[in-house]
Amino acid sequence: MDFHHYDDRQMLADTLRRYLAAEAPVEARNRVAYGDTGYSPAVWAGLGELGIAGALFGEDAGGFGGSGFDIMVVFEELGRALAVEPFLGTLMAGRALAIAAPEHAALAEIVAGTSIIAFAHQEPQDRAAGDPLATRATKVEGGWSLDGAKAVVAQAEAAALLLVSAETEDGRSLFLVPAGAKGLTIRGYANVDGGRSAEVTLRGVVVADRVAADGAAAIAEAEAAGLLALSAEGLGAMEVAKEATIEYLRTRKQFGVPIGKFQALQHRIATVLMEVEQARSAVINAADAFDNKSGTARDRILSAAKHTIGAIGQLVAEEAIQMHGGIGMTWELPLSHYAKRITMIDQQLGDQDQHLQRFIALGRS
Amino acid sequence: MDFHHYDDRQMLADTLRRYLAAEAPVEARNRVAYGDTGYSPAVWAGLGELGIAGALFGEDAGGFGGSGFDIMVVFEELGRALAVEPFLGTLMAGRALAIAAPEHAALAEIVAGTSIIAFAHQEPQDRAAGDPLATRATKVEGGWSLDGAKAVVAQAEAAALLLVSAETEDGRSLFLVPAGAKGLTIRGYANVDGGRSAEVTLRGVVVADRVAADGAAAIAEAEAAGLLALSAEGLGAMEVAKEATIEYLRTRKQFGVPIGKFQALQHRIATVLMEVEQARSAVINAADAFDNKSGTARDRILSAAKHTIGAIGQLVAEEAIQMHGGIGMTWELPLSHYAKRITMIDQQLGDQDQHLQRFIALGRS
Amino acid sequence: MDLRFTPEEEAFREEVRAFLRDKLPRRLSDKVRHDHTLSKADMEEWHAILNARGWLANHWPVEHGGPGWSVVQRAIFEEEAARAHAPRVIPFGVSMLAPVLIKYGTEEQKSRILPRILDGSDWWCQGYSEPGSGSDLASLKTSAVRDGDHYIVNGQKTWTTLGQYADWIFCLVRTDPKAKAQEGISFLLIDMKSPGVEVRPIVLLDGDAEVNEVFFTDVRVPVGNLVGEENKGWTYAKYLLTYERTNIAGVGASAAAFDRLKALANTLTRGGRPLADDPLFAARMARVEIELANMTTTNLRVVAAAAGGGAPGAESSMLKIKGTEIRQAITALFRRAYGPYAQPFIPEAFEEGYNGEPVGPEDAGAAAPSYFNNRKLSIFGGSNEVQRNIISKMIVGL
Amino acid sequence: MDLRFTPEEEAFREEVRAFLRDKLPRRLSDKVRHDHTLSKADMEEWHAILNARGWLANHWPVEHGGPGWSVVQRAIFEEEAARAHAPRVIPFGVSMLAPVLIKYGTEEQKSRILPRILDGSDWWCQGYSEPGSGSDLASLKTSAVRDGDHYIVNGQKTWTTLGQYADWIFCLVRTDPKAKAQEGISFLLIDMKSPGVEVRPIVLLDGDAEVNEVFFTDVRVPVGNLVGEENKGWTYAKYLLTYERTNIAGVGASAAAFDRLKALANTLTRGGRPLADDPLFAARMARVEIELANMTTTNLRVVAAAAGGGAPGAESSMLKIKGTEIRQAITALFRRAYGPYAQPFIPEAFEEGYNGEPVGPEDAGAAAPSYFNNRKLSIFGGSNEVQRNIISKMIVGL
Repeated sequence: MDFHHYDDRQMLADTLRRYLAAEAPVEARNRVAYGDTGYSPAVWAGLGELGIAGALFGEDAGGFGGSGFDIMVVFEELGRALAVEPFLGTLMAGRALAIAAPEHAALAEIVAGTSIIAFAHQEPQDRAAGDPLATRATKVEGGWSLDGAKAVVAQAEAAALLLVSAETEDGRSLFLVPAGAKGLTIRGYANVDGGRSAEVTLRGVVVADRVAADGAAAIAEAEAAGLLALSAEGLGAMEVAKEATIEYLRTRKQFGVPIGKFQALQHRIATVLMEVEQARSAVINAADAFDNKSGTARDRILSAAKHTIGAIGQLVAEEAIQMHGGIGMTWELPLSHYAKRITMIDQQLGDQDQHLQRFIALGRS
Repeated sequence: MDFHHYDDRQMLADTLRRYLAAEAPVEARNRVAYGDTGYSPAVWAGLGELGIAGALFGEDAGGFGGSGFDIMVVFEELGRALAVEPFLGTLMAGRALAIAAPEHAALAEIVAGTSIIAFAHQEPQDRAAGDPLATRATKVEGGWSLDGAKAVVAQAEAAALLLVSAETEDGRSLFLVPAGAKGLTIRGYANVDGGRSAEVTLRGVVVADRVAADGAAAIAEAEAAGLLALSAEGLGAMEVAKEATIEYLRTRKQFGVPIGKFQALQHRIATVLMEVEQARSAVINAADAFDNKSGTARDRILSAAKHTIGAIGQLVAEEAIQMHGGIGMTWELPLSHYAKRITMIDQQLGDQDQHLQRFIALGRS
Repeated sequence: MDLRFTPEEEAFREEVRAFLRDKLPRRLSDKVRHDHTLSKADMEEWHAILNARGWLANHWPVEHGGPGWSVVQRAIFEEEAARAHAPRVIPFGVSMLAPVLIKYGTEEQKSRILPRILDGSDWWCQGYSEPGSGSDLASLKTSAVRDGDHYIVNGQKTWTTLGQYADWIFCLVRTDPKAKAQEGISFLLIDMKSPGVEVRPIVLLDGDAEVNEVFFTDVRVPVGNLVGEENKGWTYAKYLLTYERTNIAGVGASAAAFDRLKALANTLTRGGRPLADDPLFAARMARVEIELANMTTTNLRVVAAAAGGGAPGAESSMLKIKGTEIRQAITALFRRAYGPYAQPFIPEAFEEGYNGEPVGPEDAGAAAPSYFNNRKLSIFGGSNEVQRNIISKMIVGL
Repeated sequence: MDLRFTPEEEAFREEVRAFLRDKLPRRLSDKVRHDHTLSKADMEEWHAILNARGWLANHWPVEHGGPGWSVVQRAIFEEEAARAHAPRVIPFGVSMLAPVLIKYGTEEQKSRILPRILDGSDWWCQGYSEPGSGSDLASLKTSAVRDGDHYIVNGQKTWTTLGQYADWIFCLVRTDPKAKAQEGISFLLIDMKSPGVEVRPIVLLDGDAEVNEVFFTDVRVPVGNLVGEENKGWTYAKYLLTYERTNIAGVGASAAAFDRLKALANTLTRGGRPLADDPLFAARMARVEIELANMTTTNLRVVAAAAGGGAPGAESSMLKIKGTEIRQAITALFRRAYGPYAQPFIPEAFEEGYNGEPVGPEDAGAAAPSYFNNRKLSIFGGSNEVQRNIISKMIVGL
């Protein structure tokens, strides 16, 4: 049993933290995150040079990491910096591709961080677990024709490639669609918490090959990695919100004393501190399960983590704002952006209730 | 709109409060409530002379009250005094009888408080709303034969009569069974929160008549009245627990000051105070619905009240004990008995979750 | 005990409904319903409509232009207006300054200022909070130094809602720097067009800019703009803060929002079935619905007590806390209901005349900003922590 | 980062399991499993079994009779013992007094007292709290006045758990009445058979009488029973309170209880289906299960930090709060699971040899008393309020 990150992983985390602090402090991040591109190509390139994308993949995929704890440290640091660069798509689509088509030429560029890919799987209607996707692919002359719509695809405008899921006659398949494909519409928009996403519409988009005929395992891998990543990102953002609130309690004075002298706030910050430790444990459990468990056992622990991050995140975000008072609601204070990101993580890939229900359902099966 | 009780109802409440304070203070109540009979025949008789039972019934049943607000004031006072006398059975069985067989000779004695009746409807297995009872009645020579078991029947040992529900060929019927009937077993026991209940077993108990062939409406009336009564009783007990805690915060000193000076406790007692007002509103809504609404609309508001009393009751009981510290857990302090009663009300006639679900289901229909 | 309204009150409710049906422009109620931004002109339009009917200042005494309503009538009006998605009446002039003036102002001040509040000539804003004094209002530093017939005002106010539209600001200023915290404060009316007044917007986390900082640099204010006595401003400020506000619980607005939420939950799907059938979402909604039903009666109990002469004390703090908790719970449920579609943020879509294609279900884009913006409810107007202090002080007495 | 145990640790776990399988009497584990009352003889029996194996005082140094386990081994043992429904080790001698003696006692005290703790000759109890000093322990009033070779002790202690069985009590007493609150306190060992010692049971709300008041009237205590220096008792008391307790989170006991709850929920019915399929009950259970899984790792993180030399500070307070919250949540779910059958109360049924017919589902009668009794978890052993003060002081630093 060892709760320290191994040396090289800790070095990666330190490097990432130093780089983001220097190159993407929150003011710079905000300009970019709420700007026209929704991420910084320069920061993305810099992180690529540091090999951050490569840390998300195992050696068999051309990376040098790829364990649950690698994903944890990278996304925890991204969360601490509120980074908006397209790592979620890189991770989810890249991991799916590494399973479905490990030999595919695109993979090397994704793992190198030189090509951006988006994971276009989520659809406008929330379906039951077993129900078919609305996006369909049919065999046509010269390949496959795709029709359908994908919802709130992270950083789709920035992507050179989209990994698209679609139902076919023989199962749920995966297709790689280039950004300029005919019949593909990408309607981008800002996210309320920074960065950009897009509605992706496919109308008779023709691609030559399927990446995978049966994509179920690859999609499951992508979703598992995505849940771990978002949980770790939420944890990182919570840590900063917590630290900022402690600092505010120490320095802000009302009635002649630091507000941290007021016992009601002392007891509430104690609860926040305690719950953030619980959140960290949940992410550790998820990273461990990602590496050492599979199938239902793994997914159940990932749902436990996502539920935990959602529930504790709401507590941390709301308490951080409330204890700061009005200033905590201002655009100018970094805290408000942390609160938004923490909150919105509970809207991505299933919220705390959905994961609680999945946790229950997986416990029955 | 008028939130004062009308004069005669307020007089009734005042009389009841004075009588119970004089004749059944909590030490005396505890001796009786945890004693062999589980209630005080003397107090019961005294309350009968005051006409408390009569206040629970309308004039058509021989009473002089019977509105939702009459039930509210009586049970709120019973709750304030932790009274264990058999009013719940009187109310539930009496109201059912008044609907099912208004001419029945037993009714007058029940309304006069001179005869004790128990309502034997609940069974050991918790059924779905529409499912048949396990207790069956079949037509036999000389009347009906009853077989089955009834669970946790309040004060059944004390009762001269039991109003028993059973499925028959032509519906859910009601039967009056005398305490000494052949084949009837009453296994009494203490309740953890005072008073006594019993398991009632019927093995070929023969009675001459059905009180009602179709007892559904009478049972629904009994349950509605029971929910209102328990909610009001919980409110009354909560008020006392709240007052005791306020007093303790004012007088108990730690670190040289009254503990009510500690802001963390101030904020928590403020929440308790606020929630008790919400609980009172819920009971007022329930009493109003009992009088002015019917069917689904009435039952939905009753479930809202029972849910509210269960949820707020847990808060009040746990906070009252916690703020008192160790002393709040002692048998000697009345508070601990209030906490027990408040808590156990959420185990009777469906708990906060069951009533939340009923509230949702009734909102759909 | 009788929760029913009298026939007269029910008739009054019908009158209010008819008025709202006839006079509330659909354009305005649509904006409110969809959480879109109201312009200054929108708010002025609704004020004018209410004023034309004599219902704008519904708690003012009749002699100053109030309609002479009982507190029950006012509660009915507030509820119906909220349920009809009427814009809220901007409170700074009508509900905050006016009661202070009516009780403490000179006849000249009343006759000069009150009519201009009613007819919309003057837009008022509030200058209470300062950067260093939030919950601890008495520590304020903005100074007003007497210089002949004028005060010279220097300092800074903050969290001034809609200050960018205001013609006038009512301020708490320190007139005696040597006095103890709560003494030495005066209540002063300042023309926003005076030289030395500067307004700077504060952008909030949802991108909204309806609150402001207001800076005063050697601003000359005629002594005739002092309300009441010099150094007695704290008394007037407290009066304003504890002034019985029928609508503090916001029951009508919460009920209207809850109805929209319930309808929405029937149209959205989750896991392939209506969101309303999801047991955990249904439970969250039901808890709020029950809390709101309880709150509605709690509010009426306080209203009835006020009608019967009962003083508002801890009750008004309870209504404020519980009312804002319920409102915030509803905004959280809207956000939660939309799932991933709460993330897209297209501020242009909240403006009138936007013709872009919607993203996701109707009004999805407003849910998260509204949730974030409404965190203010438990902070502003006396934070919920301050309200808990008040309740405890009044009832435990320590 | 690696959550897995080493092969050596896994082998140790197997050794513990085998021991429990072979040596833990079924009669005792059944009593624990069903929440029945353990007699003094039951508790002594289990102590003797552990002592025979050398595992009773598992955190003592080897030279005093400890097994030389790492903190990880101790955590494994505690978890397995709890999961096997072993009785808890009564902590007063083994885990509370002994560490103080080992650090601060004389050689004579160690050699006289420690072996008698191990072999069960002496049953110890704790004399800390007084009626006037609960959370504010330093305000204690029991006095010890030097008189030649003795102290004369007068005063009253309360909340003395299992004091009715005790041979000895370790007490905090005031030896210098003029010193400031935390100074002037000494740590004294008192023979319960001394003239002037009286024990009176305190009956708790569930009818249980395992806590006591202890009265001292002119009790003569030899000065050799003073631990450490006179007037330095607060230091020893604090050491005892912050002494790293592997098992403070009670993870093993909560896990064992949760497993029973989950099994129970599959056998009980609600609304005609298994209770475990009720969406709201299932959600309550799942939240606790997740909290417990998180807590298990939080606990291991603290254990690992302690093994690596990290000091227990705010962490031990966090484990205490969260551990007791989870334990209490589980007891509340048991109560809730039984519905109306939580009400019947047949105390005889908790005693050995009871042959009456059960009322309702198995163990239903123990659920409410256990829920009420376990309210103590957040009160005793440093209330959760005091723990929150500690966390805030250590981390915010104000």
